[in-house]
Amino acid sequence: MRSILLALLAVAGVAAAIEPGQPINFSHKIHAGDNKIQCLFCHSGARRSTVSGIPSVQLCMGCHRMAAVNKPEIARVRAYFEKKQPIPWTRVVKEPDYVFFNHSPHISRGVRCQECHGPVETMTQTRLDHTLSMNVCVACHRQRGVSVDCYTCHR
Amino acid sequence: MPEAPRHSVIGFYADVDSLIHALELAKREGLGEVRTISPVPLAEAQRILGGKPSPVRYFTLGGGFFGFLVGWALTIGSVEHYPLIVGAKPIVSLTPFGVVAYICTILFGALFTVLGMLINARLPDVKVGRGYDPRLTGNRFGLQVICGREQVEAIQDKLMDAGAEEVKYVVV
Amino acid sequence: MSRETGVDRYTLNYSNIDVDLVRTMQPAGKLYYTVLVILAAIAGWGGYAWSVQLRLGLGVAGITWPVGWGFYITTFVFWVGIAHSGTLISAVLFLFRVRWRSPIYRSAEAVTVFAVMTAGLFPLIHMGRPWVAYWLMPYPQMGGLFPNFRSPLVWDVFAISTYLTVSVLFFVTGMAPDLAIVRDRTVGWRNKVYGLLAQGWQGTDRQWKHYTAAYVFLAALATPLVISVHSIVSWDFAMSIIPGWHTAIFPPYFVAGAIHSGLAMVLLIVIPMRRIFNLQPYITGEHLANMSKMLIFTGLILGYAYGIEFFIAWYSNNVYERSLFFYRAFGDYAWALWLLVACNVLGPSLFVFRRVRHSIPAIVAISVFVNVGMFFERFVIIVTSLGHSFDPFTWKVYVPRWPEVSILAGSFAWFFLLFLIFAKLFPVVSMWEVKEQLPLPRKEDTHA
Amino acid sequence: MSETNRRDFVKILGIGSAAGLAGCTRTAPDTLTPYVVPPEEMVRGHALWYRATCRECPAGCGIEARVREGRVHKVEGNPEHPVNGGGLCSRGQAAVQGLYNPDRLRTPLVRGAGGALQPASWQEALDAASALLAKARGRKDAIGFMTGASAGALDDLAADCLKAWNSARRIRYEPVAYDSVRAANALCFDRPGLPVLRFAEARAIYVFGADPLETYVSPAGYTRGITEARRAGARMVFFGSRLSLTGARADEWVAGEPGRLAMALVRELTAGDARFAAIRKWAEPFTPERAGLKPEVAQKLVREIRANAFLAVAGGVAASDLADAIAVNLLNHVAGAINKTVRFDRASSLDTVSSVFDASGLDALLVVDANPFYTAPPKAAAGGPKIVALSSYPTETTAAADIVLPIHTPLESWGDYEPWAGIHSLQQPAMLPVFETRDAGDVLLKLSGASGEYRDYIRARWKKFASADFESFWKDALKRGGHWEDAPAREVRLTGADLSAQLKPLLENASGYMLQTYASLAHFDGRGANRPWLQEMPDPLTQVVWDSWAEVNPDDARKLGVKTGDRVRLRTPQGQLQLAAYVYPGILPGTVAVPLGQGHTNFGRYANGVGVNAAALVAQAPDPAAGGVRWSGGRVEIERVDANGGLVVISGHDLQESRGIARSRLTGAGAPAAAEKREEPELSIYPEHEHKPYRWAMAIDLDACTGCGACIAACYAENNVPVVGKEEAARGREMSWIRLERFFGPGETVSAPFQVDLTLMLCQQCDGAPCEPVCPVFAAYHTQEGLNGQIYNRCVGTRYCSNNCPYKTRRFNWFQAEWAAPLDWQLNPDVTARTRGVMEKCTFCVQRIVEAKDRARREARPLADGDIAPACAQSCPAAAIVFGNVNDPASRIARLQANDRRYRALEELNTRPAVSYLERERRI
Repeated sequence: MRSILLALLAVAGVAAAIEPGQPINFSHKIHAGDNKIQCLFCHSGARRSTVSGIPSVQLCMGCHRMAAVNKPEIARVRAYFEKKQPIPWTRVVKEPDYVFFNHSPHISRGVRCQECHGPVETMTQTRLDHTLSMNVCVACHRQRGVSVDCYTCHR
Repeated sequence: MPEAPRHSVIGFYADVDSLIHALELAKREGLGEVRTISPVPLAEAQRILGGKPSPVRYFTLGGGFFGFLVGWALTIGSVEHYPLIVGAKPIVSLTPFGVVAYICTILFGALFTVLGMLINARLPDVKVGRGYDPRLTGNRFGLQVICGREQVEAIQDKLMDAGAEEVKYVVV
Repeated sequence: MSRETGVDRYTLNYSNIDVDLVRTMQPAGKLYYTVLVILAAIAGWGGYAWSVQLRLGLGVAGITWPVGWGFYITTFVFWVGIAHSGTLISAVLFLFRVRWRSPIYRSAEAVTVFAVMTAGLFPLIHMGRPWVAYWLMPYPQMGGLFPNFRSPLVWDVFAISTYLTVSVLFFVTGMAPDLAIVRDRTVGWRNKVYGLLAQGWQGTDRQWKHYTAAYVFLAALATPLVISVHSIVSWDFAMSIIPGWHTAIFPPYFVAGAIHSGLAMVLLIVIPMRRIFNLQPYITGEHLANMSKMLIFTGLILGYAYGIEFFIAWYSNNVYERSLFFYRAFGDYAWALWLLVACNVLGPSLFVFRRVRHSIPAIVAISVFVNVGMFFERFVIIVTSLGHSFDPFTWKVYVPRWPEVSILAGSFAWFFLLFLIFAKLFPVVSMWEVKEQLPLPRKEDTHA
Repeated sequence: MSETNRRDFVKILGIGSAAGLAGCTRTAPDTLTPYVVPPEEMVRGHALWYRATCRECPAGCGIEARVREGRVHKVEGNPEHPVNGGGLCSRGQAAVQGLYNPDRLRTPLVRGAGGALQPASWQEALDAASALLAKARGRKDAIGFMTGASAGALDDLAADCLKAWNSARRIRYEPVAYDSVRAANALCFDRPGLPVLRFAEARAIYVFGADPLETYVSPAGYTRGITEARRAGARMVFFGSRLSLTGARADEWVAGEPGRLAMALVRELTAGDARFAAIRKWAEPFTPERAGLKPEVAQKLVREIRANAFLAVAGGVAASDLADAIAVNLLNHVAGAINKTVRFDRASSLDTVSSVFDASGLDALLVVDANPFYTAPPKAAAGGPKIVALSSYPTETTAAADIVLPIHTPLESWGDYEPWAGIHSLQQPAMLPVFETRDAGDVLLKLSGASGEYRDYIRARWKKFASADFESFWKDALKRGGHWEDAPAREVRLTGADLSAQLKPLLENASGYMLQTYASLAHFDGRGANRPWLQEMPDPLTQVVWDSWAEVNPDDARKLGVKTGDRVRLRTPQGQLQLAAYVYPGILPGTVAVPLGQGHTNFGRYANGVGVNAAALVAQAPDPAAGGVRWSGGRVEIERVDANGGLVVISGHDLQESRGIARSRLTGAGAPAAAEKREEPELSIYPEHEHKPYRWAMAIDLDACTGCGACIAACYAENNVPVVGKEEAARGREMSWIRLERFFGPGETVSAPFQVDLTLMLCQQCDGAPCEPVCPVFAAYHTQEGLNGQIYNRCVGTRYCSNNCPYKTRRFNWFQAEWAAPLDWQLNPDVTARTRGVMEKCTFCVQRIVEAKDRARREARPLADGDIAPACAQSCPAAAIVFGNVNDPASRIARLQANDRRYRALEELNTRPAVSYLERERRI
């Protein structure tokens, strides 16, 4: 039933604003909004790879050895690091398997992260308030005069 | 606004000759608005009643023409919007698109024809039942004269004289 | 008896036409429901087979590489073909003022509508992903992509849906005055239902005027469809490059074949129907004989087409064509080829004998043969060409498996089921048109 | 590079990638798992390559494993490796299916009180094994240590172990051990080993029953050499009673008994030559007539031998008699090939192996990664040795073992291997173990009582190769894949011993049917049988899948009343088998040939019960002459049983029917002049569309293609092509994107001289593609770069494209493809796994094109010729497939398209394919 509902939402083009529960109460607003940390600082893969990547716990600890060490959420991050366990983040953005999106050419041509991901820097809890449907991709590609050949994204 | 009830007389005839006779009489004497009700189309009656040929033909023509344009617009527009090469053929391949245009011509022609018929014949007719007699789809021919209330008796007599088996007063 | 109208004008009159035909719509007996249940069971079995196929994948069927089309497309073409005689009888013969069409055209048109409805299922059944079949509809899809209007399959979508639309319009329009008759001869809920369906038909001069005009134009629009729909279906094959498919003769060949099988199917439907409903005065031996004569004609066209195919294959000196036609005649499916020649050409040519075309058992037998033959004609065209194309390494024999056979049987049951339901709910003979074929009641007649 | 890091990261990796295409659940939550500490060299989404050594056969080819997100997805040849130089055969490609084999042993097994093998913990199993060994150690030589060919650290370790266990019973068992060749070399040249064959330098290559293009010693390397020689104009002649795949690639087939034919040539060559008086005397009885050699053919061959650098190769499974090998040695000798093209500079790792083994008097037998009981089932006698088997898979040997220890597959292990003396090839784990298995070396170290890790053991051993700083040497060796030393030239001389007695068997005529077994191209001696790709790839000559068969000559078949697919019974003194017959015109009357490698009883779901084990027909005892198993040459009785052989033959028809699909031309002196090439103008009523900036095309050199099928396996691996199994394959539903099409010839009948034509059929990427316009939804369309695109997620499955494809290269997903876990780990994350109901086909590896363009863009340079190699082209040991951009006139592909051998399949249909073929040459 739930999947039918979701499918209906997807068909209707409604951005299903799912706010999944996360293991750590991470706020993009604090990091990218208030503290103006560049997206690529943590998601460095976006510049050189297909996937933007989720930062390693080590990277989190790089700052949080010093910053905000007393916050309970940071203590939880530290616990993961010390136990050498990865943080099981819940995925927010997912393309179907037959879509081969590659971050690096988009970043290198100056597409802003927000154009697809929405105003993440304002979100205390990350959500997808944007449909990433093919219409969106194709419209932007057309507008910028980029190839809309099928093989651009499907293989 | 509901239409005001109108009065009418129906004459029932067992044969076409009597009906035609009565029809000619009604026309000649200008008894009022007349119409025939018959189980089969009657070319003779149509001729006497006169009037222009059915405008359904223009609906057919218009529908066909519209479909033809829709076919071309759909096919050419779609490939102009998302041009993909297939089989070394040009993006706008007129020959195959002609097939689609042809089919659209027929489709819209037929749809408009039926639409034209419904509009012109005032169908579906919700008023059926009042003043209607089942015999008239069977083996009797009817002549209906719409008239003022005061004329009813006179017309009834005239239709009987013209050979009607029976006359009936109905409010339509 | 008139050779011209076929209708028995000495026994029929305006009154008993209504009585006879409304009687056919009386509550049915045990036999009717028994047949109905049997047909529903067979159709249900076909539906079950389809559900298995949907659940597990097309692999449960026998179609395979390189024979990607097998029984399903054969059956599709078969049913589209069956549809054609209905339109031919109802529209083309109408335009040509062939008077004997009147009593049979209603059944023929019903055959058309139900056959197209049956045929329309098969593209869905044979598809790998029927749940995305709506992508063939002409609307802008993901990223503004439309279907490919260069593909004969999209033409098919257009042609078949247009054909269904026009046939239904013609069928329903033609039935309106008769529904009014039924409305006027029934009481209670039936009166209400038929009243609703009759749309307020009264038979006024205004109604008749626009109605007859529309009837002519619908017939005129349906007439090219008789030619074009099966031409387009034949282009599914002729537009490809496969030997045995890529040939210019296909459109006329397919149209003739379609009418051939359609007439045979109408005969098969009409003969038991007139017996059960006691409609012999309406559909007389003369009608059956006239249709039999048409079968001679279409059979001869087919015979010519078969011959010319082989001749061209030989005359072209094209290695692929020659090899394929040699294979058709002497290869794995040679039995099917010779069977279809016997059924489609030799069988109907027996109708040149008056005795044969006036013998009901002979007509039934030959009609059955024609339908078997026409099924195998499409089968041979589709399967041998795919299984024996350019690269000998890929040659393969196709054998249908149980889902295909079940769905084929189910499609027949489904078709007859629809017709059976129709025959009980609607007048199977067009009353107003038969009346029209009778001489109008004149003064002398009534006084006589 | 830090190995510890690499080992750690996989532990913390959790991103699955394989799911169907049907996913409409983009909003459904899913887990993302980052690294705790990211491995230095790894970027998610980028592939890493680790070099290692292929251990699927004793050849020891260099490989590189492509790793994405910590998983090996594909194995390719190491271009720097001296053995194979970049190509890799199908068996090597299928190594990943060994790694991810769903039937791998997951826990140690110990034979319990009830007599059945029961799962045990590692500790229990190791304790049990130690106890067993400790007990057996009491008596000298009571412990046997068996491996396959194993030159390298494992050999050293075996020696250490045996020393610790007070034994000297070292067994190196290889069912295919070339005993006759080695024995002949010992007799003739006093060198009991295999020669180094320098095919590349030969211009007349005579093959006597051997199969250097299939399984013989080092097939990928030999293929490279033979291709090089052919490109320089070499001619190849095959002598034998059965036309093997190698024979099919030869320019000429001289049918007959190979040893006799070789001696006939020796006789003709030595006529009147005083230098070879003794040999001439031995050769005297071998008149050409007696060998079945026409005098004019003999004269032509003699002229050719005299005029060219010559190389003859003997032996293998199909001709395993000592006399054959001696005859070929003599031929090489009189033709002057010894020390030139046939050299003894390097010893082979196979020099020390044997095809028979002796386990008598052992109390315990340790079997490491070998399966002796498949070929030589254990005698039922009680009191045999207790067996400790170290194996990655259940095998016939583990079934008979008392303790089974699951070990890493080569792709997970450390190791080294020295296929030829001085060629030290390294093995390193490309990923963390899939299961709770252990490195065989580590287990052995433990059992021998030594401390430390096997990796350190290897490093210690390698210290001696390093000239200076070991760490940088080691790093370099890992990067290169090994360490290669030059070998000094070592000359050999004919010993001069009288060999007439050894040659005598060649004069004997036996009656009845002769049994010839041969190593299967796909499964070799049986070790590839549990790889589903290899089962599903048709045998190139018979086009049979998932089975074994008995080849019989058409005349014999008529006599026996046998048709292809009938079941026949083969009977030898050793045993009998029932299997399907295959009527093969390429086998002489009186010969029955059966491939080895099938008929497993305990080798996992893909191998068990498939075909029959031909080893059961052959005495697994040393042949008195050669000292090894005499795989071929024995007598066999054959009779028809019934029609239910259950054979699945993929090929629909054996003849080309004048379609010119696999073309060849006669060249050389006396060849008819090549027909004037008709340049057909490319006609179209439509204007040409533009191809920019690239136009991709492929050329397949049929003269180089050997039909080995490496490309097919590579394609399976790269493109997530599913395996369908025998039943569905019988219905024509195999999914391979490349077909190896085999036609018999010549011409329209199978007549003398019988020939086999091979071609590769893959999507021809037509410019005027018939498949494209018929697709109702644009799932098939054309890219600007000349690719014939197929978008799986757009496909609705009408199959019209496949119907309209003249090449029938499209494959339909009749069912949802399934990969038994963990085979799905192998799936390439760059390629969509197709769902049921959609069409698929070769894409020219578009993911590699995109990736290469991406890389070039990142490196801000234009794409260079050779940057892109589709999986098939990359894997081809013969480099027969060339891919490139024809818009660049300097590219290799553009030059090949101007070659006068170039043709395109079914050109007259005006489909204008992007795939060109180069006609094969048959040199006369």
